[in-house]
Amino acid sequence: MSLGKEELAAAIARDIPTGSFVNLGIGQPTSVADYLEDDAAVVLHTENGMLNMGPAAVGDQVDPDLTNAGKIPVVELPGCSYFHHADSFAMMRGGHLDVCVMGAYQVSATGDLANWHTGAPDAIPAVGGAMDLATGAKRVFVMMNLLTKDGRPKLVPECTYPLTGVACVDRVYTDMATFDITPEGVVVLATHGPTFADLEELLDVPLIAATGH
Amino acid sequence: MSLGKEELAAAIARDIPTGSFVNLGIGQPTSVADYLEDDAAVVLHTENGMLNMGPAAVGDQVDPDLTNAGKIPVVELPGCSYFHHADSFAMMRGGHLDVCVMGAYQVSATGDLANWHTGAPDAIPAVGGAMDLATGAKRVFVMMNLLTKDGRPKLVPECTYPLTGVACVDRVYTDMATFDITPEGVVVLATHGPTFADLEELLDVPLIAATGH
Amino acid sequence: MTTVCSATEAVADIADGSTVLVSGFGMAGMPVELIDALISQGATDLTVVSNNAGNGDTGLAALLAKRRVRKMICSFPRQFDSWVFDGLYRSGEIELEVVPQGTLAERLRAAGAGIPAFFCPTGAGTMLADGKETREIDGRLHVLEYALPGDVALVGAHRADRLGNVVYRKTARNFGPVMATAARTTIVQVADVVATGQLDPEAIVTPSIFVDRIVPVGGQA
Amino acid sequence: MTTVCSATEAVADIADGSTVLVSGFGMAGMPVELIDALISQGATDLTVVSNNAGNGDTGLAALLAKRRVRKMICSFPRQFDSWVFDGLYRSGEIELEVVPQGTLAERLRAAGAGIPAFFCPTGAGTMLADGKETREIDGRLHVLEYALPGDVALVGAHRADRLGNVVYRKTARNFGPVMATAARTTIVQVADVVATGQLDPEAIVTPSIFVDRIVPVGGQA
Repeated sequence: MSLGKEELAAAIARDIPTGSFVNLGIGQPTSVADYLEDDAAVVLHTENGMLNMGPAAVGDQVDPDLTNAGKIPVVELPGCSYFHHADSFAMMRGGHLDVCVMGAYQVSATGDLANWHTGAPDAIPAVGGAMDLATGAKRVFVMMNLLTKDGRPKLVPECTYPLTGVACVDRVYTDMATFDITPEGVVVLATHGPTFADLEELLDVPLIAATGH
Repeated sequence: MSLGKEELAAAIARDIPTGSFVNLGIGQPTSVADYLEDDAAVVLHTENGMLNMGPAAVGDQVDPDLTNAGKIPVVELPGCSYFHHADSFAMMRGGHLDVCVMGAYQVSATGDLANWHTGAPDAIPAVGGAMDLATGAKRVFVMMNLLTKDGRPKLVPECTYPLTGVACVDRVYTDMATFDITPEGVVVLATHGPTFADLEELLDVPLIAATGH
Repeated sequence: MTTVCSATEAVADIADGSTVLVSGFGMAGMPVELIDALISQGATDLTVVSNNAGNGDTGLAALLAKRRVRKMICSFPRQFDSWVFDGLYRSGEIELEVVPQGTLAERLRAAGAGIPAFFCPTGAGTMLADGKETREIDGRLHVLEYALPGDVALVGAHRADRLGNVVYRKTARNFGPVMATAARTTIVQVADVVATGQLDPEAIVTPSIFVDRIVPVGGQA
Repeated sequence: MTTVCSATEAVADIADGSTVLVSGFGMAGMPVELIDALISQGATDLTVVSNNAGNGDTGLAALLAKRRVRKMICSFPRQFDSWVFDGLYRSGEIELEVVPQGTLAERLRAAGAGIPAFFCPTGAGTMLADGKETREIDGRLHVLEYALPGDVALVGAHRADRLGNVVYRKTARNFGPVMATAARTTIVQVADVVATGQLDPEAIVTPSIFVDRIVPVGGQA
């Protein structure tokens, strides 16, 4: 059985080492926070200038001066800190974040990431902090469905969409399988439903079985 | 009559515009602070990370965590602020200081400054913040005797000592005269004792009389 | 020297053709009253630098709607409520320069810090580096990015003292502190102004040296 | 993740040949207890980056006196009480790289911020730019300066919470915050450690993300 979005978020949360500093991208990746155990002591960074960000604000907690990068009101956790945008992105670009989790249109076999622009002539380009995250975090995790709605693979030999970053993705979590992008190639870490052979059939990318599979 | 050190400090203080942000170099320039009127609202910057620095600390006021750039204990003034070294020198390099006052070994006719290194083979080079100040302040005032102890001019056609900055000095206050370094040449703004002709005799630099002299 | 004045007085000398830095991330830290005053003042042919390109119909979006902005420099123009910008862009009535968010912040900081250009890994190998100088340093490709100074910064902050020291509130801090350093004239709107000495010297975020005009606008303090 | 430990534990893994960033301006902000622990630990062949080259016979001067430092990178080695460094330098027992103070701070910040190199006006046309790449930008000569990362930073600060957030005291802040960002391992000595949540989130200067080890040493808090 392929993984649902919530199961995927939980799987990612389990793989984040205790005490990590983590940035969760806008949209689906935000849900990973719901599955982080308190004793994992993970500290969430939001690029609009905060560490130790808490969950979404509810009711009276809503404060227009306190939002996440998706502009959703959030709350503080004890030990939080605020800083300006240049300091926030220095943190990112300087390699201080342990993990970031982002969505993607496409990931290439060598870890190129495309997640900011469809390249459509009428699209308004809007990059936000995507390139900074892709370039700066020590480990870049992608969270996506393995196939587009019309059934085409999103793990591809080479991205056809405009790139967000070159050779920056470390791991790809999908509904059907989890992949590591390594210097040796794309390693299938776990499968959810399809067999290794199914995945080889589906994808136009050479796959390596994880040791022990 | 040539000006004494205190008179020179007072003359410089009078020329600093109301509300200026000012850095006073280590040594003699520090004494300019004693002649700044309260209503001039001048804010002193010290490059070790403070704005609105107060005078030297006395008695119980001494706090080893609060010093000026010469490592002399000082006190706070209301409205002071603290910041780290990168921010402090960003302030300087970014052109936010209105005036700095520094000593000099030599100033050239085109405003080159030499004030950090004698060039002697056994000297230990130590630049501190001198180059940053010379490069960054909107106006660089030099405070020095016009002649060395053995009678040689310190306002020279070209510096023979290693440079601190190129074409960075705006005005030179000396015991004998005050000079503006302008695109047209060295203008004698005021004389203290010697006549304009005496100065022309003394210096190997073409001089221009200030309008009205 | 910092003056405390009204929004109308504060923006009176902003010239046509100016580059205006506008703080805020979405509406948090957006200097709405200063933008309203700028709309009334009438300056046009502006280049606006801001993270987004306006939300809804107020603030920056209202300035855009009046067609006063020739060019937007921002990281993320397209949002669910950016219909004003979207319309102008699609009809070719506004120029757009998209800059990665961290590079935007760093170019502003560089302008304030006297650094004219720096090598930056972000965007290397992407279309946002097209036409830019690149260099491999320590085995990694970098893009040469230039400082982005403004003629004027409009900053939304929390509180100032009479001397012009400024503090912010929570994530509304965002671009304010760097923009305050990057403009020839910095105008800061605050909820309230307190006596000099009433702010903690260890917690001042924007020292008075960067602030030309303070505009108290009331509101949450 | 930040650990709270003793000075001895904190410096135990500093290797011979390391580049060690040492905060302080004169004695203000100097991490004396960490340096003492480093002396006891015995690491040698070090490159030390610090504004000065030691004062009197304690702290950094004591490390130098033990001949553990191969090279000093600093802005102002020569002071009235820098006799230890002076002697080593004159006898050719230590290398010296003199860097303008603001360039030193900016190179450290760049290392922490992922900027490998930047153009800087300071020092252009002087002997400190000899052999360096230069470029005229906007009509002004600039020097290309490179980031200055450390293996370890030893930082003297005021107070930390258990999570590792740090605040400083007055002008003892100086190089601490930038050095904390610039090293692979950052060790901060503080007068005391408070419970997480006891520091004002708006006034934290070094967030915990930059801090690996906190060493409470007592003293003025």
